[in-house]
Amino acid sequence: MKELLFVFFAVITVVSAGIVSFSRNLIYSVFSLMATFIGVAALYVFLAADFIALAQIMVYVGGILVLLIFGVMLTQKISTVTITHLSVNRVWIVFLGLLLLGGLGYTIFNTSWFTGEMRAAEPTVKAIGNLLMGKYLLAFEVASVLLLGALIGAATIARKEEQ
Amino acid sequence: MKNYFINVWNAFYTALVGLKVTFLHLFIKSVTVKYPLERDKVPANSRMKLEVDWADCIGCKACERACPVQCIHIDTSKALPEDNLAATKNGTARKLLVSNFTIDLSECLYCALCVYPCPEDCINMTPNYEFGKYDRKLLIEQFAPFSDDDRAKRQAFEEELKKKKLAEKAVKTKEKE
Amino acid sequence: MSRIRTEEMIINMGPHHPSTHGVLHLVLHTDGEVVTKIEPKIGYLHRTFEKHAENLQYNQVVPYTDRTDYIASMNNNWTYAMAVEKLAGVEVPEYVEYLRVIFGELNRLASHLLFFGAFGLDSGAFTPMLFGFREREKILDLFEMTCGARLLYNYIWIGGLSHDIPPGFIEKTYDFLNDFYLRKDGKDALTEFRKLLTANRIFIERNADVGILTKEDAINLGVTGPALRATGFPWDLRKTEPYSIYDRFDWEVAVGRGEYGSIGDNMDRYLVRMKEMEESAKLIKQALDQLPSVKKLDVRSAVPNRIRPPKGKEIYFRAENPRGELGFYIRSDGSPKPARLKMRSPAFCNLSALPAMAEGWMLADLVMILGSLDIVLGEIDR
Amino acid sequence: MQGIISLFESGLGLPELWAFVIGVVVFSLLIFLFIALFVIVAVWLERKVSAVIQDRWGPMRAGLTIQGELQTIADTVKLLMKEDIIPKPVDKLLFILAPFIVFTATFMVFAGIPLGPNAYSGTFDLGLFYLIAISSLGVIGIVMAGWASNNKWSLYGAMRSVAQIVSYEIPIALILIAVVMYSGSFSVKEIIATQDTGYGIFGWFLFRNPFMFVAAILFLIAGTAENNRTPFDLPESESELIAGFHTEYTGMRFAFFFLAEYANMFVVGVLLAILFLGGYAPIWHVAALADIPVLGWFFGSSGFWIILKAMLVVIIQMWFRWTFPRLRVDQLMYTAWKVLIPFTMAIIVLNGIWMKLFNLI
Repeated sequence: MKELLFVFFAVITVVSAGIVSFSRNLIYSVFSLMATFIGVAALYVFLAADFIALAQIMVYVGGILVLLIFGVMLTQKISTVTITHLSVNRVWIVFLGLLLLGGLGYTIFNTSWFTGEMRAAEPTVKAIGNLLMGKYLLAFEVASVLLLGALIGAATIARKEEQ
Repeated sequence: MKNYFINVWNAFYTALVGLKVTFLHLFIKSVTVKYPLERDKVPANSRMKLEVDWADCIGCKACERACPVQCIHIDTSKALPEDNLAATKNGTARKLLVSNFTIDLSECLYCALCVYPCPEDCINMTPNYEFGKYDRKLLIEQFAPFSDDDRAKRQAFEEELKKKKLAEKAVKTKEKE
Repeated sequence: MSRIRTEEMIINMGPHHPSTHGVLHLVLHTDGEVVTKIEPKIGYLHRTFEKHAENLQYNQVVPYTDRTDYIASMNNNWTYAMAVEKLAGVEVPEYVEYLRVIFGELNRLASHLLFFGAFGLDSGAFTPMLFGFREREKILDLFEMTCGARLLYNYIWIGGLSHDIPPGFIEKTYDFLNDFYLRKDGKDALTEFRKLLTANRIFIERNADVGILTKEDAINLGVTGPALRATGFPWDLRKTEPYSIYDRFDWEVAVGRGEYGSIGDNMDRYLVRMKEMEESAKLIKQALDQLPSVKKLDVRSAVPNRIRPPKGKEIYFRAENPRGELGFYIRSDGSPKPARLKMRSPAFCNLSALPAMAEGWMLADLVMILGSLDIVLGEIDR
Repeated sequence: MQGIISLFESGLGLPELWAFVIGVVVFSLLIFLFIALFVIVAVWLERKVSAVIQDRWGPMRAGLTIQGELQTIADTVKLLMKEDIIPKPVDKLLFILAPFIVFTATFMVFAGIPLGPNAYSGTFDLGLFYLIAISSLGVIGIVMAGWASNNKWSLYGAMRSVAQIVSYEIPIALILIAVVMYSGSFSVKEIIATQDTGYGIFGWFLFRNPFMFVAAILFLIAGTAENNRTPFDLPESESELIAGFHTEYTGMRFAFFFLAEYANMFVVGVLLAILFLGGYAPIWHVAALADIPVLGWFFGSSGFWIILKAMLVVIIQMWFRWTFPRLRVDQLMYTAWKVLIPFTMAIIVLNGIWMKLFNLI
């Protein structure tokens, strides 16, 4: 049963990711990105990472994707101009892609994966909270400050009036 | 800073005032009526639908002339021998027979300008406000109580009269010559 | 750092749009939400009123004037009647004048009540609409019991009125005025309006400092009526060029004071109308109070049978309508029909100020500014 | 209800796959039925609330009694029989897909509404977080509808909607933190258990401290903004944008937007009930109440209480709609970023201080 659901979500993720990269219509790419994100979130659930799954939906679908859509909608003539990813440097891309595939495949097949027992899903929030506020506090704060800086910078750039 | 808080408080407070106003309407009786079940009382002098009392019409066409949009059409003819024309309620003798009296209610302005010139008070605005029809043609109201056959007969009679007159005229002119 | 290049979007507002108050068509050039250029397109409701009038006798034109500004038909009737009376030299009895003032002001009240409702609706509040209608309905009931019609009255005739007031009219009008603004317990309609909409912070934020029209601009663009008075210019024909018997009453001209923002903004136009409602109610009350002292007579006694003004005589007469100055230019050729009739409709002239007021504001503001002009398309297109 | 759930969990004696499929279908239909029923009641209620506020009667004719309670059903039938128009220049795929995405998001939230302590989202550790996260999915559908309609007014609506929902999610999440500070858990069950102290309504987070009361009001405001209702109905502000993002939709497709919009009101009601009004916990625990013949069943069931509290919030939202004018776009953003967010942040800090002062940590 679980396997069937897993396959279902995996297919959704892969197919929609395929649409994202191969669709000639930019807006279709962006919208199918939503399916990708949701599929990934579902896969997180299978990994018993429910907090991450929900955060994925909230942050990526509710926030970042919306921003992407916003940006794409504001570009000109999205529906008529076909933006292709295929025509530029095709040879190089195929070459690099194959190289990457080979490398990844090699790694996957040659790593001795750690296999543990299947454990029941546990509440993760508390653990995440404790780690963020304890062990990784500095990293957490540094990341926040970095993001804040980026935010302020973006606002400053956007707010700049014409001289 | 102080302004900001005053503003926020103001927005909140005035919102509460507005909510109170609307809330108090819970206890106020509805001012509308449940239309087809209840009806508002319409004053007797309401100007809703034009009605004509054909029996009183003398065919003077004063209303036709007064109408700003020419929605009234009156045809008159000489009375047939079998027509027994009674006098109007004002006692005026009717000499002409109104064979055709139509009002196109889809064109009517409901201005009541036709009502005042009528010497016999036979055209009136009535408070009947429900005369919707499914076809615009049905809004052309015919007030003369004749069938089409009847009207044709009258027309024939009229033409006959006219012919007779013409013939008489021709005879007269011939005699003159 | 240069600004991000943006592109104008042309967007058609109307002719079928919920808040153009009729079949007005605005071609908007927008930059995001900001409207940069407005081109009003009118004429969807053109009914050749002026040409019609040339083919009708003077008294037959009255029902046509009803249909120009159908929200304030009484005032249209009245202005037209006064113009023809002046042209043909008809004297109107004092009793009739009093009734005309009462009905004209009642209609002004009804018109402003509709404005109140429509303006609320433009700002997104639904309930003021119904409250405005509730009060307006009472006025329409008064009209109906008098002349039989609720919207298109044909009541004020040349030289008189079509009906005398029915028994019970005066008491009912007093009752209405009482419910409208005189009640001591603070439950009158005007106070309710004030609490519900005028005081609301959202409403104030939406309107204060929005769509400012300066006095100079208003005069140059020919804006009249409440929109002109909102710029702080106390120009009300009832006061500055008193016609009829307006000089007998004690009342004030409502002027924009910029209570919530600058002078001449949306809020001022709204407040001027709210104040005018009060003043109209005062006028009606005074006229009703003075009415018993006037000799009662047949209201149709001075109605001329046939109107034939002297040949070549022409006249321009203007009066203060709820929307502004309504003017009639009439030229006679000696026949019972006017040779030329021209109507200066206030809403038409006010609309021409819209681009000056609304350009540079947001789409939502445009709706409010258009609403604050209180246009009636029947009058603009004629 | 519990019995039915366990019946399905036992698998009905069928192969696992079939039991799963049947379970999914049955529960989906149940949820759909619940949404449809709620919307029918809510639309009727809205018309009645507006009628009462405006001194009118509202629908009076369709129905068994004289209050027109079947009016919405008649309207729905009318809506279903309307011609299904897909304008030529629209992006057909997205145009058709959009209402379903909006509805699916709402549907998924409804699946997580805890009608009782044993509901799945109640036991689920992150129930509340799930509700909030999924409810943000609908905005994608709205954007899709606005863009696919190929209508500038729709696009305006969609763009406003995006800006609005993204902004107002932040205060909601921040208020969530304030509540979680008390309960110490995202679990709906835990949150409600913390409020069900035996002191009746005084156990509610609403009355825990003055800041929580303010937080509840702010949550109501932000929630109203989340589901695009007056005074925040900019995406479909009809005096400006005709109908906003669903201008081009008719018939069944429009009905889906409509369903989602009203269902979202209920979601906000449920969230507010869980966070501040004690969720499915009864207002008072009196054993004698359960003995009343018919009402006792209602008072005894936890679903009744949460629906009651949510309906109360729904009615308050309707009351808002028929009272307030609409904000402008920039004022909307101002409210979110310069009023709600600072206030909620202040509430979090003050809450912490309060809890420290009274040794609640």
